Formats: sequence, structure tokens, C-alpha cells
Amino acid sequence: MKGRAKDSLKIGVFICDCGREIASYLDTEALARAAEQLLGVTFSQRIPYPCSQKGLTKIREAIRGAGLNRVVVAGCTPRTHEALFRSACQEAGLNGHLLEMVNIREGCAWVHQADGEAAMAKALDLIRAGVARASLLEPYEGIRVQIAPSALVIGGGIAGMTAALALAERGVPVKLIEKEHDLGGLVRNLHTIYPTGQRASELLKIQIEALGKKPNVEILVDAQVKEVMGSIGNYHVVVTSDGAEGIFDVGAIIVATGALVRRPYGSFRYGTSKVITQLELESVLAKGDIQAEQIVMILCAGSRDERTPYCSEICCMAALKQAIFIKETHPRVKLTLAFRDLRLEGDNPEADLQKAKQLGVEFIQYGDKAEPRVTAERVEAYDLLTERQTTLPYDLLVLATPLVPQKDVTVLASLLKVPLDSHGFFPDVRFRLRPRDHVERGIYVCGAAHYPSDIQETTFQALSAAARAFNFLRQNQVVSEGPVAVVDATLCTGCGSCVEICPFYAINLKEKDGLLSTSVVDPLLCKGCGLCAPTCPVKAISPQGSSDPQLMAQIKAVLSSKKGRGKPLILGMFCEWSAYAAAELAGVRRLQYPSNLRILPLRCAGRIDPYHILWAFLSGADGVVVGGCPPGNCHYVNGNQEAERRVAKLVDALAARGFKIERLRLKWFQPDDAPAFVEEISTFVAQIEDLGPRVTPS
Amino acid sequence: MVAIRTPAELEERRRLLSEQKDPNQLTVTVCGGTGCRAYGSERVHEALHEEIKAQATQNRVNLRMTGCHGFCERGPLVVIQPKEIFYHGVKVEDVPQIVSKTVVEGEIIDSLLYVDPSTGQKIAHEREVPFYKKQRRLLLDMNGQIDPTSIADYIASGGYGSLSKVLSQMAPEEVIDEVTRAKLRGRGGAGFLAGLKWRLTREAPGETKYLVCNADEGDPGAYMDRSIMEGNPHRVLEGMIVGGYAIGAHRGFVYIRNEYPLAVKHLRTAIAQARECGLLGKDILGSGFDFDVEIRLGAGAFVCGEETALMASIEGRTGEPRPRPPYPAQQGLWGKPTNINNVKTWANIPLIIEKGADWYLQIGTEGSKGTAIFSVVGKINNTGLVEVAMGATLRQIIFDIGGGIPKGKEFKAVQIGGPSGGCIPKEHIDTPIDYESLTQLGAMMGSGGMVICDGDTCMVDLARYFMTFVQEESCGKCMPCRVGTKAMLETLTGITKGEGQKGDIDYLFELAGEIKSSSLCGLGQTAPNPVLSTLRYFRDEYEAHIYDKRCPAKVCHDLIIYEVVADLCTGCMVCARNCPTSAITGEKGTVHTIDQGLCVRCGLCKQLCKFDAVSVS
Amino acid sequence: MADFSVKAVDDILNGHKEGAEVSLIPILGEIQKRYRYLPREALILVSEWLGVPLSQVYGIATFYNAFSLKRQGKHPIHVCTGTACHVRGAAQVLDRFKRRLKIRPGETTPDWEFTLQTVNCLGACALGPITVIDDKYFGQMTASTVDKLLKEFGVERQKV
Amino acid sequence: MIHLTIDNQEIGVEEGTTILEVARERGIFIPTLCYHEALEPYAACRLCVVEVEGKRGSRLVASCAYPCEEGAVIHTNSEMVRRSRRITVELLMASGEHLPLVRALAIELGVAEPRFRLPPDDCILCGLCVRACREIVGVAAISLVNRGMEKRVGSPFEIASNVCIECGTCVLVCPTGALKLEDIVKEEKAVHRWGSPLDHRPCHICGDHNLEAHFSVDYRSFIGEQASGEGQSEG
Repeated sequence: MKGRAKDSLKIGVFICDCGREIASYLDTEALARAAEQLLGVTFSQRIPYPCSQKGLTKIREAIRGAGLNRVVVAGCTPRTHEALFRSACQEAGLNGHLLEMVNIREGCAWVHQADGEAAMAKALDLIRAGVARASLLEPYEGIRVQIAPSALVIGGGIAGMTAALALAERGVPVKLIEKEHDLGGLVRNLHTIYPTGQRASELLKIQIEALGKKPNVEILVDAQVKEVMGSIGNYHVVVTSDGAEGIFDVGAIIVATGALVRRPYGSFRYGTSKVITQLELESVLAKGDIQAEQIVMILCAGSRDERTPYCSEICCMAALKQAIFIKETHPRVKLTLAFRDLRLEGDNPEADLQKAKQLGVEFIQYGDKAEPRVTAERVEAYDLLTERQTTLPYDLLVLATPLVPQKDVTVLASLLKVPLDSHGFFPDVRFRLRPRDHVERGIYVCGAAHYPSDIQETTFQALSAAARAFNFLRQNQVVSEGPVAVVDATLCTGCGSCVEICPFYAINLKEKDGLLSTSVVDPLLCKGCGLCAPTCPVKAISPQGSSDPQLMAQIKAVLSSKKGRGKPLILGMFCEWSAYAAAELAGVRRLQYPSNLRILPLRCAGRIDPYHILWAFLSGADGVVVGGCPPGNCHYVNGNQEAERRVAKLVDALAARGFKIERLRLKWFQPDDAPAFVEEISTFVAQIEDLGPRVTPS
Repeated sequence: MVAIRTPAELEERRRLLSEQKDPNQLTVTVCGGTGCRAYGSERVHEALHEEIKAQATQNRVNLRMTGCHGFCERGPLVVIQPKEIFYHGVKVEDVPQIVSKTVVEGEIIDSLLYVDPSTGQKIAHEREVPFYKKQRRLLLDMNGQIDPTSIADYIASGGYGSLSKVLSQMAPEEVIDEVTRAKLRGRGGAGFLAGLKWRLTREAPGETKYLVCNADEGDPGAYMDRSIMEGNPHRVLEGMIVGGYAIGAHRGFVYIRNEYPLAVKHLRTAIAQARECGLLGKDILGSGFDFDVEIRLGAGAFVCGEETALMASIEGRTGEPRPRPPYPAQQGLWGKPTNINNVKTWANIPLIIEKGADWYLQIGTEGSKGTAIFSVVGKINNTGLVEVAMGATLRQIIFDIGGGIPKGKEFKAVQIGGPSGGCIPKEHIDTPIDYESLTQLGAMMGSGGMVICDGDTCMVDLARYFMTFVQEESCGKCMPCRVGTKAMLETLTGITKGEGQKGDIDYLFELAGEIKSSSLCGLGQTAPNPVLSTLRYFRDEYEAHIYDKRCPAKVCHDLIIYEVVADLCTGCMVCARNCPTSAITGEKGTVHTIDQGLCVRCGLCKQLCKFDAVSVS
Repeated sequence: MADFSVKAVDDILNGHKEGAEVSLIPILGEIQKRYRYLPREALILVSEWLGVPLSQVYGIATFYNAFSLKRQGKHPIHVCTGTACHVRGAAQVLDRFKRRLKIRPGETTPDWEFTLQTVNCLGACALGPITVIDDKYFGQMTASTVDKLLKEFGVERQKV
Repeated sequence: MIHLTIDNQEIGVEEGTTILEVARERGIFIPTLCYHEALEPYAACRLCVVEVEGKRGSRLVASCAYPCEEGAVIHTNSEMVRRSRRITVELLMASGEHLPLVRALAIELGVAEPRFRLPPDDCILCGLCVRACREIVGVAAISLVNRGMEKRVGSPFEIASNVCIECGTCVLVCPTGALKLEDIVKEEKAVHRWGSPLDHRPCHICGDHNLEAHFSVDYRSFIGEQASGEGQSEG
């Protein structure tokens, strides 16, 4: 883009009166005339309502008539009106990404109502910045990719089978792979289902038969995912099934790998003959041979502690179910249920509880103090009620141990490029981005792979995942309009910094010339946050529409009215999700704040390069404030933390050289807290004003 | 039933069917309208079935359950053809007798006959019953005769003749001309000329067009649409198919309340049969014209009677009206030109086509042609569905047909048109009713609900009732309707509670004016009518409530007290035992007393007292 | 959620393969019919299968009277408050039900036996005031017939 | 091009423009609450009503949605219009008397105080947020819930929406400041029970390892000079 000769530019600037809303605070005509003088501007006009039918027609006519190849609309916030003007451009045959909106309403007219002169200066600066950016804008078409109209379901448990069935019902070709030799997963070891009391084996039989009847379902057992190639819409999944290897091309993947019941070797004397897990008891019940006379059940055996902090949801109900069954079939058995605290789901679990008590099941709450101690003959447990140790002799000890993630989840996660949560389950990751910029991955998780859950919940999750997969496949193609990062292969050294930092696993290293490797961006995975750009040591990668030249041009332009004015000038580089939104809101609420703040929007504070800040000071800023989302709220996972770290580093570096670091600040903002924003800004500006203007080197 | 491929085949089929049907065939019809069913007509029907099997073995007897006969007051109704012997209030116990005597022997059972309250003489034949005699039953006629679940019945009695006529002999424009010439006005209430509406839709640009049958009869106290769909669904379908042909639509919807399960059932059957016979679907009667009808169940929102809300509901969104223009005729369902008409409008079409516009023009008044159906309810002897030619007077409807007010009480007013209509006092009892006259009187044809009020009806309370209704049914989209009606309701409630003050009436007028003039849809624009018309004719009652804190009709709870009339009370304890709040005390045999502090004025004691010893004041 | 099965909802959804906004209200109708209310899971699945925003589904579920988000009692009681019934004293009937069951319209008795509801006209005005229990019509209701009816359903009368 | 008279001035406008658009372009003030240029007209607040003369007398139409018609005679501020607006505002005040926006309108139209009151509520049900979320952002995280007097803005099941992108557009368009983002994004963000928080992937390498280099090259002098400059300014 450096190569472009400026004279080829034909920028059209349209200044909006917004009826009286802008015009009564800013001399829009004067702005239009001033804009005419700017480099590259060949057309400049004031319009009462550019967003009205009439206004849009004017813009379209100007584009065609004056052969404009860039459009700048200075008026209200892009948040509400960009789509409108973008389509107007497109209708006039101009690529929608060649539009730049300058917010002189919320961003200027409404917030500096008192000081007309300063407001005008600021408005002009903003327009300058807009034009500067516009002159460096590049057309962008977006990406369209056909979706392979089939799905892969990983895991043949209840979740997997339900999901596969639901998709097959609606005519989607499904591949269902199970790593065991039989379908059914955990449920295979179950006796009955809670709360329906249905035989687990029947439930499975029904499901498996139903699957068998579906011609469009292909089931592979003893199968495992070996590799996942391709990208959104077209995954090429390499699957090995007893020796043989096959590649499936699918558009959607449903992860239903379930979970394991932990076998707590080394604790609770597990492994000795008289100690079994809750799950193992199920098969005992299925056989129906209970010799024991004294059964003790310990709930939360090794869960909800430091090692496994979460609750496995299902154990309490299962234990209750088992206890009732045992007492009903073997009334003479003495059965004690030691629990931390009962967590029962369903319509009225109380009823089951009563039933158990009537049947003579004994309950002991050992609470959080101490886990029960297990000796060869008895269990020592602290009874919260009686507040003393009690001894429970047993000849069968049943441990309700937690559900834990499958051994190989990390492998699968890295193959699929999806994150795992701290426990090792697949979280329901949602990036809170504009739909236009955000492409669904086509990977969905359900069942215990997600979180320990009972049959009802699992079925629900499976159907829900299937539904989302179905609607994803039904689109036939994915469209991504949002700008993405581009790599200048001639500069890229293949250091892998960007690969490491990308929160969306969107960048890979590819072989180049056989030896050196270079970064390649997957445009469908990239969200254009720009985290990669500052991290690149050679500035080989940057997001479209916010490249370093563009940002620096904006910075320079927006600070240009500095010349000859005594007042210090502050630059705000604001994340559009938080700080910039708050600023707009301040405008809507007509909250006034100092006019010597110049604001530039960024997709994410993580785009900030210390470079830009230095450049801002060089260009005459007396203070710089960087605004981002509060920790944990970053829409791009950890852009705000990145920004924080970089700024901190810069601050150190500057401080070390005696630079007044009060001039540089990084702040978190809530998008809907305009008053806080105004206060924050005002105090910062005040501080800078106390410091006085920076003496720039002549 | 085999498909019918050409008009000729239809006529042939008709001939066969009517040949099979011997006019002197002994036929027992039981009214199967929701009203009579609620009275237990289904059980009567079963009993008849059994008895006939048991007794009337030798002579062939047809037993059929028909649609609503309209005379709901006297249900269950049984009519024995061909003699048309009319029994009312039939109970299961009467059945053996009916079969043995009337069916087998042909004798008439006096005890089951209808007695004309005015003359005191017994009437044996349905059409001589005053209730029917003075009606002009164009749309309801067949209800009492045909089995609504049998397309054969309908075809046999001339059904789908208009359709075949239209498809074989008339161009779409001609159909529209005919309807326009007949001056048929929309029966939904507003009375817009149907022909004109059709033309607008036909001429609106765009290939795809839809038509809708508005059967969302939400207006409380009106049930003629339900009765037609229950009793003669095929005529509605025929009307729609003809309309589709005229307008150029190939897909129609019936938007029907789900509070009408029987109507839905019969309509479903009818559609299935029509499809089977090739009267719905592709290439109807070999004309090359395709048309099909889908049923959409309303989900319980009065506002969906409003056409834009109705369309939103069909499209699968909340039933919120949208501003017009664009009108449905320009942009309706899914943005395509759409014609919406009421059940009765569609049911009129086959008649007009069959008998011609000239015939139709003879019925009714200058401005309003054809008949009007009213559901005459409330304080009236013969509750039921009444169909009269436009221009009939209220007196004819209420006294000649309706049999006057129960217990000889005095007629006070009639509320016409439900929540969007208004009250008409006795002064105007002789006004011929049609669209114009009703609007002039501050009422409205609306859906034809007619609630008769006597001296015991408090007009303020009635107005308040309707305001409560619209307030509950307002979709809440536009400010005047959502908050305005609430404000009116609160004011009215205040008045009925005796908390009314000077200025209330003016405030009501102000609000009413605003709501009428600036609400978004018809619901709001007509909501104030009940209040306005009662204010117009019964201002004195309002003032009685406001100024002397008195409810002339003795209805408004907070303005009345119940008292035991000492010399009538026998101390039977009935009231005391049943009083929900134990406000009544007194020993057996001694005069009871009502503790006004505890009394909630539920009126139960007055209801129960056999000695009329409880008075209201 | 005992009687409610997500699988059954899936079957209902399967009946409408064209899956679009158009079939939204009919589908909700079927679910309501089957469970007498709309369980949350059901609404979520409907939204996801039809690809209609959950907010829209929820909006519709709360807009129309026919839909309920609360679990309903075994015996729904519908008291007609249509005009005809009103002038014939429906208010007293409703009031009696309220007092006897100690619930307001739209509420359900704690034992999940009855749900009280008002309806705007069942079109059987001749019988007014009308009450419908378990789809059975009861005409010419009075406060005392309310007591009789409730007795039939085993609700013994205790002085209020 | 069609011709009409608005407040006694004859003008020609393009077909398809609404009365409000025309008025605004002509600088004629018409109050609105539920109108937004970027959204489909909603015609719910009824504040923008204007008088249109017709055969059967004048009538009020919502100017935000009503298209200009050939030969129409429109009055945007007649007594009829003002009366209607006064009552509309009075009704608005029933629950919104405390809102600056409403008070301003009341003063403008000369309404002292409402004769009818409801519990105070910041939301006036203009529906802007709902429509913005659906039409502009394309997310539809919130919708209008219930009907009639119970109507309000809400997210499904009254819990945090799991599709909300926290773009703040709803807050931005809200004319009364009723809407707070946390209303939509508070609590656990999921209608699905298993919603679990994003894992924050720590970044392994430092993004600024090249900063030193920059100092060593162009900027060192600048910083140095700066330091001294600062020094001086403090004296």
C-alpha cells in the first residue's frame, strides 16, 4: 500500500447535520470546506441526514458521479449506522470496506456543547484522522467456504448415539466412532436409570437398534481420531479403526467422549476385595448377587476436594437409587449412606429420600471437616448430627468417586484446537464477537465430556449439540466478512511468536523453501483482534484495516491541531468493546468532558504496540490513555492482559529514562458506565494539564 | 371417496348421492354444537344409537349428529325428519320413549315439545318455533340438517356447485365483479367491501398471493363463527377456494382459536375430505387451478383478530400489530399481497355465486346487504344464534325471536359488538340495524355479539368489564392502548368502588378521545366504545355512582349491602352454612343476621335463600 | 421434570422438518398440549433446531395465553368470564374457586392438583356461567355448584 | 416525486419517504421516542403523531411510519396534535415522571403532572434496544417479554443471555438510560447449565522483546532529551 500514488485517491467526505443534533454545535459547512483541503479528498459535502433515503441516494450518486474510491462519513457512531452506509457504498459499486466513519456526534458535538471552538478543532482532527485512515484502506471481499454436508460424532455413549440419531433423522450423513469395542459408554456398566428406573440395557438396546435402522449412519468401533486436518466447514479427520485408517471429510464434529469414573487406587483401601466403586456396584446389582450384610456407601469419595473441586452431579441420585434397590431386594442388609451434603435433582427428590429412610437406610452426614477413614473392617466417620466420631463396620464398601475427564482428552483437544477447562473438560467456549466477524467452528461438545451430567441432561445436551451442528451444516457455506490478519511472507522469519500468542489457534507455521518456515493465517479462525501484530519482531503480520501505517497515520492526523494551541493534547486509544463504547454512551447521555481528548477506536486494546504510544508522544501528545475491557471480559480472550503487560513494560522502560510516566495510563472501562468514564478521563486530563504541555524536541 | 376430476363428475356424484337419499327417510338429528354437547347431547346421541338398534330394527333409521341449531337455550335438541318433529331439553331418560313412540310409531310426545311462552301453546315442528320462524337463515340453514363431518352430505345438498360454476364458467375478474355487485361487506366488523378488497389484492404486484380466513373469534359472547365451522365447514372452504381463484392465490390459511376444539376437528376433517375428493390441491376439477388450505391455531390472544397481528402470529412471531399502510392487500404474509376475510364473509361467497348478486341484493338494507348473525346472550329467554336480514329491528330480535327478558323484567339496553362495540338503550329498540345505523348509535356490528341487559345490569360495571377485557388483551405495544386503557380501567374501578370524584367523567372522555384517535391498531381505536356509549346513554348511572355513591342496579360490591329480611327468614340455616366467610349467624329457627364486616357480598345467600329473605340495598 | 422427556420434544420437532419460524407456534402448541406447560429445555431445543433466536421463542411463550412456563396442575379449571357469563354472575363462581382452592387465576395448588384459569368465552353462552374442568363442560354454575364440583374431586370443604 | 402540504408549505418529496423524514429534513420538530434512523419504524410511542386532513375529517397518523401521499395536507403541530401529545406524555409520566427525558417533554407540551400514576419505571417500552439488538447487531439477545401491562424487556428466562456479545448497542440506543448491560450479562452466562468460563490462555513469549532495540535506535535521543526537558519544566 505504500506504493500507491496519492493522486489516484478519490476520497469523498460527507458531513452530517443530523438535523440540529450536530449542526447546532458544529459548523458542518465549515467542516465540509476544510475537509476539501485534505490530501486525497476530491469531494466534500454537508448533508442534513445522510442516513435518510435522500441522503443515501446523494452518497450513491456522488460515488458514481465523482468516481469516488473512498468514502468518509462524519456523523454518528459506526455502531449503529456503519451497516447502512456500507450497503449504500456497495449499491454504488464500491467495496464496503472502503468506508470510514468518523463519529463527530457522540464523539464531539454532544460532549463539548459548551466550547464550540474547541469542538470544531476536535471535529476537524477526527475527520483528518478518518481521511488519513481511509486513504490507506484496502478493499476486502471476505471469505466464503462450502461446508461439507456431513458430521462426525466422536464417542458412542448415550450422548454420541443420541446426537448421531438426531442428525441422521434429519438426513445428515453421520460417522459415529467409538474407541471401545461396543457402543454404550458408561451406561453399559449401569443397572437401572434414575429416575425412570428403566433398565440401562434396554435403553441402550433401543438406541443401538434405532441407529442400526439409519442407512446414513456409519458406526466404527475400536476407532480413534488420529489427526484433524483442514479447517472450518471442511475437516479431514483421520480415523484409525482396528488397524485400518480412513479419512472422513466432515463439516461438523460433535465431541461426545464422555468421562471416566475415577478408580481411587491408594485411598479408601480401594483395590481390596471389599471395596468397590459406585459404578462397579451397578454391575453387582445387575447380577443381583449381594452377599454382604453390612454395606456402607461413601459419597464424594475424593471429589469436591482440592484435587477434584467440582461436584459430579450424579452420584447422590445414583447412591439413593442403589440404596433403595438394595433395601427393596435385600431388606435385611444394614445399609449406611455417608454423605458430605446431598445434592438431589428432579421433580421431588424428597420422596425418594423418604422412601429410603422408610426402608431403613441410615444416613450420616460427615460434612466438610474430614473425609471418613477406612480400615479393614470399618469406616470411621464424623457425624455432624451427633457431633462425634461413629464407627461403621462394613463387609462391602461402596465409593461414589468423581467423574473425571477421559485420559486422552488433551490429545483430542489439541487435534481439534479447542481449549480444555482447568478440570480437563471441554468448556462451552463462546467468543463474544459480532456475528459478522465470528465464524462458528462447527465443533460441538455434549454429555459428560462437557461436565458430569445425568442421562436426562446428557440427552438434552446431545440434542442441543446436534441442533447447532444441523443448523451450521444447513447454511451450506460459511461466510466471514470481518477483517483478518495478513502476513507479509517476505518479512516473516518464522519465529512463531504470533502462533504462540493467537488466542484462536488461527496461525500456523508452514514450510517455506524447504527449510525456513513462515506464519500462515487461517482466515476463518482469525478474528482480526490484532494481538499478533505487536508481538511480531519484524512487523510482518497485521490485521486488515488496522495496520501500523494506518494507525500511525491516524495518530499523527488526530493530533495535528496541536500546532499553535496552548492546551495539552491527550490521545485515547480505546478498545471499541469497552472504553470506546463508554465514550459513545457519554455522548448519548450528553455528559460533557474535556475537549482536548482525541479518541481512536481499536478492535482490542491488545492491538496496542508500544511503538504507537511512542509515536503518539512524538507526534505531540501530552498524554496517552489506553482503554480496554476489565480483566476476564476481553472479547479476544486475553488482549487486555497483553496490553497491560506491554504498557507496563513500556512504562518501566520510559521511567528508567526519566520520562514522566504519569503521562501514560492504561485503564479498564465498563462499556455501559459512562459517568465512570467521564470521571476517569477528566481526572487524567486534569493531571496532564497540571504537568503542563510536554516540551517537544525542536 | 374417489377424487372428482371434472364439474360433470361432481354433478354426477351429486345426482347419485341425492338418489340414495330418500326424502321420506326417517332421520333423527341430534344437535352437536358445543352448547348442546355441554348439555349432554353426546350421551343422548349414544342412547339413541343403542335404542334404535334395540327397538327400531324393522324400519331403517338414520341417526346423525348435526351442527349447532342455534337454539342453545333449550339444548339438547333432537329433530326427527322428515316430519321435522322438534324436541328440546332431551335427556337420556327420554330416549327409549322417543324411539318407541316417535321413531317407531310416529307419534309426537307432548311433554318434549316446545311451549311458546307468549301463547302457551305447544309447537311440534322446528320451523314453526318462533325462534326460527322469524329468522332469515342463509348461513345457518344447513347446520341443522347435514352431518358436518360428511362431505357427501354437503355435496348432496348442492355443495361445491359454486366452485365448479366458477372454475368452469367464470373468469377471476367476473367472480370479483359478482361479489362487488352483491355489495358484500366484510363480516369481521368493520364492513369493508369484500369485492373491493379482493380486487386490491388481485391487482397488487407480485406472483405469490395468500388468503386468510379469520376465525379467531375472540369477542366474548360471540360464537357464530364457531357454529358455522362446526356445522358447515365445507361452505367456508368452498368460499375460500372460490376466493383463491378470484384473487390468484394458491395457499390459504384458517386462523382459528384453539378454544374451539370441535370446530378445529370438523375443519380438519373437511379439509382432508376435500383433498381426497380433489376439491383442494392440484388442478381442482380439471381447471388447472391449484389451491390448498392450512389450519393455524391461535394461541390465545384477542389482538390476533387484528389482521396485521394475525399475520405476525401466522409467521411465527408475537401477535403485535404493525402500522398500516402498507395494507395486507399490498404487503401481507411474508410481504406478499394477502386477503383476509372473516368466516361469515367466506361462507357468504358460495351463496352469492350460486344464486347471483341480484338475488343477494334483495336481502338487507340499502347500505348493508345480506344477513347478519347475532349471538343473543345475557338476560334473554331464548339464548342462541339468530340470523336475520340486515335491517331487522332490535325488537324483532329480542322479543319476537329472543322471547323477551326472563322473569318479565324490563329490557334496559343491548350491548352489541363486544369490547369494540357499544350499548344501545331501549329508546332505539325499533331502529333497523345495519352497519351504518349501529355506528351512528355509537355501537358497532363487530362480530355480532349481542348482550341483553335488564334492570339488574349495572352499565358502569359492564363498561368496566369490557375495559378489564381490553386491558388484559392489549398487546402493550403502543402507549395509549397499554397505559391509557389502564388509566380508564382504574378510573372506572374507582367509580364502581364509590371512590369516584368530580372530573372523572371528563377524564374518561379525554382518555377515550386520545385512545381512539392515536392508538396503533383497531383494538385500541375501538376500546373506549363501551365506555363512551354507556356514558352517552347512561350518564345518570355514572353520576349516581360518583356523587351519591349508589349503584342503581345493585351490582357494584362496595356500594351495596345484603340484609336478612326478618319477617321472611325462616332460620333454615342454609345461608349460614354456605356463607364462605361465615358472616351469617343465627340459631335454627331464629332470624339470621349478616355481619357486614365479614360479608364479601358474594350474593350466595341471596342465591340460596328459598324464601327470598335476603335483600340488597 | 419427571414426566418431561427431552427425547419426546425431539420427536415433536421431527414432525416439522421444514423447521422454520412458521412452525414455531404450532410446535410450541404441541409441546404445551403434551406437558400442559413449556419446559425450559424444550424451549431451548426448539430455538436451536429451528434456528430461531431463543429470545423470540421466549417472547412468544410469554405473549400468548395458551402457553405456560409453569408446570400445571392435574386438573386445569377454566372459568369462563365471557360477557354472557359475566352478566350471569361468573365473578361469583370465580371468586368461589379462588376462596376454596386458595389460589388466584393462573396459579396452581401446592399439591399440583388444580390450576385455576379464566377464559374469555367458550362460545356456549346459553349455559353461562360455564366452567370447564378436564375438558368437561359444567353449565349454569353457581357458588354452591362450585362446592359440589370440588367435592367430586375430593376437595372437602373447610370453613375459610 | 409527489407533492404535499406540510404546515402550509407545499413541497415535493420522493415517493416512499415518511412524513417524519420529510419534516426532519425541513427542520420541522416532531418529538419521537421509539424512532431511530437506523431501525424500522415501530410506531409505538405515538408521540410523533401528526394531523392529516381527509375527506372524512382529520385524523392522526404516526409520522414515523406513515408514507407521504400525493396531495396530503399535514399539520405537525395543530391543536389536535398537541392535545394528543399532551395526553400521551401525561400517560408516559404515569410511570416515567422521574425521567429527565419525559420531564423535558412535559415542560415542552405544558403538562403539569399526571392524573394517573403507576410504579416508577425507567423503561418506556420503546423497544429500541430489542430492535437494535436484532436489526443492527443481528444477535437478538433480548426481546419483549409478556403482554400488556406486564410487558417488559428481558433476556430468556430472566437469566443472563448466552448470546449477548456485550456490544452495548442496546445501552447506546436506550433513550432513558433504563438499560444496563449487566441486566443482560449479569450472573453465569448461560441458558445451558454447563456454561463454563473462558480459559485465559497465558501467553508464553513476550510481545515486546524488540522494544529495547527501538530505544537503541531512533528513540533513545528523544527519550533522553525528554527527560531533561521534563526536568527543566519542574525547575
